[in-house]
Amino acid sequence: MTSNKRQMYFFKIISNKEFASFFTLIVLWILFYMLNPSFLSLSNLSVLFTVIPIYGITVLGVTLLMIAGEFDLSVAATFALVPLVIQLLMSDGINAIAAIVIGLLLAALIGFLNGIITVKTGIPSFIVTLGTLFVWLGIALQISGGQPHPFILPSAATRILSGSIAFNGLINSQLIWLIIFGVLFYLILERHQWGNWIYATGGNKDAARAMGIKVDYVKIALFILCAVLAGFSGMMESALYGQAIANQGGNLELDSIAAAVIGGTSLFGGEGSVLGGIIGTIIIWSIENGLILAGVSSYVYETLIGALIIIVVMVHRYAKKISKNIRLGELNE
Amino acid sequence: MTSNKRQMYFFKIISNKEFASFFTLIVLWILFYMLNPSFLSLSNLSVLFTVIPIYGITVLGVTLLMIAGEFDLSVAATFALVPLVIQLLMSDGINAIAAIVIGLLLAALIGFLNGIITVKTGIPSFIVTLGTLFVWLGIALQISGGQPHPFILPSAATRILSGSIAFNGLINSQLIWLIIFGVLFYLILERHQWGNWIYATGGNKDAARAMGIKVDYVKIALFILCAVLAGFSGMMESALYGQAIANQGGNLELDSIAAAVIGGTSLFGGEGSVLGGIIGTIIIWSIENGLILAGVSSYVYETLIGALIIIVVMVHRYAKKISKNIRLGELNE
Amino acid sequence: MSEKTQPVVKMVNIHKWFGNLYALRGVDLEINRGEVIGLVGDNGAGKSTLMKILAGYHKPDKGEIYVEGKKVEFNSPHEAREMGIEMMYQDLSLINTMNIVRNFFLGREITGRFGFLKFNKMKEEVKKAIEDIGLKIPNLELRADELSGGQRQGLAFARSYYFKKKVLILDEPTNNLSVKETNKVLSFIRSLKELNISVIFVTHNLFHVHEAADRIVVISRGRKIGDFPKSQISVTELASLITHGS
Amino acid sequence: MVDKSRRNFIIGMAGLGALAAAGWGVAGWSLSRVSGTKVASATPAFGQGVNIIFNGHWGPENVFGNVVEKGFYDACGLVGANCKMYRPANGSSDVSEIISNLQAAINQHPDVLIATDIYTSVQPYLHQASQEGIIVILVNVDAPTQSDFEYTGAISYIGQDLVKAGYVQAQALSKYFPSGSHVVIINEGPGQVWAEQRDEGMKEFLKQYGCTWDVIESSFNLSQVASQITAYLEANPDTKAILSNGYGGAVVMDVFPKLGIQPGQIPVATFDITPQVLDAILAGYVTLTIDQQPYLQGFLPVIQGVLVKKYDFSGWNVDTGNYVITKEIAEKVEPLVKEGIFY
Ligand SMILES: Nc1ncnc2c1ncn2[C@@H]1O[C@H](COP(=O)(O)OP(=O)(O)OP(=O)(O)O)[C@@H](O)[C@H]1O
Ligand SMILES: Nc1ncnc2c1ncn2[C@@H]1O[C@H](COP(=O)(O)OP(=O)(O)OP(=O)(O)O)[C@@H](O)[C@H]1O
Ligand SMILES: [Mg+2]
Ligand SMILES: [Mg+2]
Repeated sequence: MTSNKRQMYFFKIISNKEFASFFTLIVLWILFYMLNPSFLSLSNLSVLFTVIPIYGITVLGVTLLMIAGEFDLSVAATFALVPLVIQLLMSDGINAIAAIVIGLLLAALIGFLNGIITVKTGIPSFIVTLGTLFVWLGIALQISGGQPHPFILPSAATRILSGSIAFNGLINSQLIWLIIFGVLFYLILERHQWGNWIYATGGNKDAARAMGIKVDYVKIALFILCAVLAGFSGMMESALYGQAIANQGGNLELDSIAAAVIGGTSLFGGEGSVLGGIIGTIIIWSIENGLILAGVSSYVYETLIGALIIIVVMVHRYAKKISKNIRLGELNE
Repeated sequence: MTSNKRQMYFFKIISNKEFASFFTLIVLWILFYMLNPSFLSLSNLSVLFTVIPIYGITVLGVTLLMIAGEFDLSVAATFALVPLVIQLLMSDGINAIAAIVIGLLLAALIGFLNGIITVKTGIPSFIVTLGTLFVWLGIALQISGGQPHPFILPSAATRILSGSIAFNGLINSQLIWLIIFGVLFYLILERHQWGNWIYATGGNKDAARAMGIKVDYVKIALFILCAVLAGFSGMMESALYGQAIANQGGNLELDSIAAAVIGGTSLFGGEGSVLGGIIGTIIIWSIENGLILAGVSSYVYETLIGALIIIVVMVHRYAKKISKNIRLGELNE
Repeated sequence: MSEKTQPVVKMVNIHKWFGNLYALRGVDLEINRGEVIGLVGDNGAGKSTLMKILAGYHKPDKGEIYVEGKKVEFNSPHEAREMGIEMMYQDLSLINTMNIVRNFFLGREITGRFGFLKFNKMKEEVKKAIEDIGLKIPNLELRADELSGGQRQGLAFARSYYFKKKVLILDEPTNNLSVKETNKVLSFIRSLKELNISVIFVTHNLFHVHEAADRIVVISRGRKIGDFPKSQISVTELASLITHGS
Repeated sequence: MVDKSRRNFIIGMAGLGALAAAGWGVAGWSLSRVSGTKVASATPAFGQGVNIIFNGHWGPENVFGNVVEKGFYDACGLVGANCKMYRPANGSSDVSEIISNLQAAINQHPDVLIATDIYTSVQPYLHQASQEGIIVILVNVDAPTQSDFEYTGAISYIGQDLVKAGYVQAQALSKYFPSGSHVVIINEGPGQVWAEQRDEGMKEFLKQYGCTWDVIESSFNLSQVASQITAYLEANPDTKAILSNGYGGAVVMDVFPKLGIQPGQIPVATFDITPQVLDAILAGYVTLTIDQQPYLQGFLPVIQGVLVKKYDFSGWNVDTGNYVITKEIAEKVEPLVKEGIFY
């Protein structure tokens, strides 16, 4: 019976763990396309995919950390501080590669401090990283004097970090990096023992510890990873625009959490996925573009952004439930 | 043996549940006093206590809601929208009292919608209220045209909401309101059955439900309370400065959570106290004042704010641990 | 039909799905006044789910519940309690962040005027209830997550026993208890007969159930596969029924 | 099988519907109220068919940006041009958002692109736009150097010279305090170009005037400004003047009475003219404010853009800034502030 087979195939797609995220994104994009067909034009998509991969990399780190049950608000500061430090070092005559390495080491240090304070004092990481957000932002302001600085890497380095490759810039270095990191973290999270540990740490810390997992190490490692990724993507943004400035992190501290949650990551740890994080990022950063193209006036679109966030998450949950039911039903037979 | 008696008395103070918050505040204030004695001058304290009670009222609502395990980021929008609507109604010739009542009813509606969406869809309230934050902020922008509007209540109403009473304004109407709400919520939370339900809802929703508590009602009621308090305090701020403007909520969405957490409220629900919320508010809003008085230069103090947040929470946790150990030890004898 | 013969609770053709997971596939259960029913079955058979439906925690997707002959529909555990059905949950339903006294009276606080709590009265009652079952807890200010496994179990049992009315459901009440306390719990169950209170006793310990129950109901994969007066089945027969499913 | 999730989904949607209804109710009602204030379109044919996009850097909550937007749409209504204003949700702090919007604007191929040179990193995109034949007009924030300006290909700049405005403000206020005094600068936008450049101008004048100063890093949050000013004056009673690089200085009206300072005893200068600044000037607490006439920054580029598009005129620069508003002028423009034309 081919119809039955086709149906099964269809069920298989729906029951996939990542179906819900995709479905939500597609619904949203179709909506924006109907409002203004140029939303899906090559030139607009290439605008979207110039910036989104950069934030996507930060969100990946935040997602992993949130799966392990912790937050990092300080990404907004790391995102700004790392390129500023690199710029400072280069202007002191230090070789660009060395400067980049030092910058990323600084990011690792920031992450390590977040982690060690959280783990050792037991203060919620939300507060610890709120504190370090201010600390490092203050330092970024001090070293930059509050001014934007030109950020000029050797052109090869710039091209590796952020350069157009094909299709009018739709395929670009940022996207390649995102894909590399995405695949890597997908493998770690879903197919490697480390992934198991990460989920366990966020799902139930005490139980994970009882099972012999060094939850403190897992957390500290993820804090470091998250900060390094934030620093790396900050560097990418600076390379892209040729400028480093203390406030370039914008509202990244909240936006990255929102992106992760929209992609299905739990605020309480233990749940989430790499693809969800990426799709959450795409959703959050295409809402504004879509609304602008739809010609909505600026006050109304603030309202619509809010409404869309809720609707998107609702659609996502609903799709997830259906997908899960089909998955369970299958196993039940 | 009097020395023993005195010691017991001392122990009793330390073992009080609220000791840790007080202790932290006092440590911080002594620090600021040492940096610049005018920190504790009458005129400085009266400036501090002009604004702090206003935010304190919002934080009380947020604290209660967080104890029940939910967040409300939309307070920043409610804080701005309610006075704007009141102003609008009054400029249409509606009586001030009626306008205030309608404004607060609107706040209740906002809270109700937050609650019903959270409870019925199961979307984390962090995301729901992030969405409604934008929704209502957008509406505040639309009705105000983005402009500040003069907010002039009848002088009696203004005086009731925000007027100096004694000691150069140290004792003022805002403070009286805060004390009234503080005592009321303290009684509810610690001595009333409702308090029991609130703690249970946040501590373990499923168990609370199994024990016959209508957790959904509890949550919705608290969402409404939180929004009404935010609207009320927004009205107070507008009355104080004679102006209503869409961005007057500032960073209240995060600051109020930070204040609650600094005062010992758990991000995961089930723990927290009224006095903690108030003291958290005082701490957050006096750090900046204290640093300015200390003569800290420009960019450095962003860094110091961050560092102090972490230190303050560390001191708080340490004091709490000591206090608890003494409490348990005493009872054990 | 006389008062005597009418079952106090009757569950008819109960079905429950969790999404697409078919947990209960049409279960009937009758509970007579003053009767002790032992409910046994494999892990995941659906015992707890059935009991949670009776206690109003879940709503059945299909099926009816009658209490004293009257059809009822519970929208919350609160409503089941009002009808005299009290349950001790398998997960104990304790709030980790609250102390013992607050946990004990959760949802049924002893209050004075305007709903304010009477702490001293509550403390006395808890102390009595806990001592009754021979449990030792050094102080009532401890939070639930600061108790040992047995203390938690004892507290949850003491609570449901304290509030018993018509029907008392005990979902694995003796799990973490010491021998002494287990025996106490079993003797409590038997003593409820005199008070004309029905008990449903869910357990995996077939000796306990054989010792305490009047009637034994066996559930397997969401269906009832056996319902015997205790005298008609031995422990070994019971064991093979559960393991082989027929 | 009764799936509760579907019911809840519907209830959630209904909740959202209620939310939308409430929102639209409030908004619609308020819009119906203000409809009378719209500028009537006198000769709608004049700019018909001209497409104009304004890419601003002000978040939707930025009042200044709102006045610019009003001027922009009023002018568009007047000439009948096809107008859209893009504003970033996160405000000027989000470089990437501003640039993405700018790129989206260029992709629409408007006839006229009005933009702010908020960061040097937007210049390549402005360059691209003018290369593609779009008429580019800079407003509010000028290109920092002449060569930058030429690179963008803009035909003109309409707005305030920020450094100069800071200088003018300090100079205007210097009539009210002796040289060599200690003064305090309230920086309401730390790290932001408009703020830092105004500060630069102020400092330049203060140096010439032999003053010493401190800078307080603040924000637009009025209560924060209030507590900072109080704290600072407590700690530094020798302060002789307050220079605010935004409108926050107006809170002195609330702060001075508490500190026992008479109006005018410590001269205060601010930027822009919000209702509060207006009140404070009228009450004598604020001595003067520098207005850059944001309404003109929205209005004029539309007129210019349409003229250039239709008749191939060259562009012309307009300095809208440096309007020193003292008490006498304030009394005159009072009703216009309430209308959202002066700010
Ligand atoms: N909330 C839930 N969501 C989804 N599935 C559930 C839920 N509760 C129970 N189940 C499933 O329903 C089935 C029956 O579970 P139930 O708890 O009733 O078993 P049980 O007979 O009490 O087993 P045990 O002896 O192990 O306690 C199991 O397969 C379980 O996975
Ligand atoms: N996390 C904790 N915090 C405070 N007190 C605790 C904690 N865990 C256990 N206790 C206390 O320590 C004592 C011993 O507890 P423990 O869990 O080791 O008992 P146990 O011998 O395992 O008992 P059971 O047989 O009931 O499981 C108890 O009085 C308990 O209240
Ligand atoms: Mg069970
Ligand atoms: Mg044990």
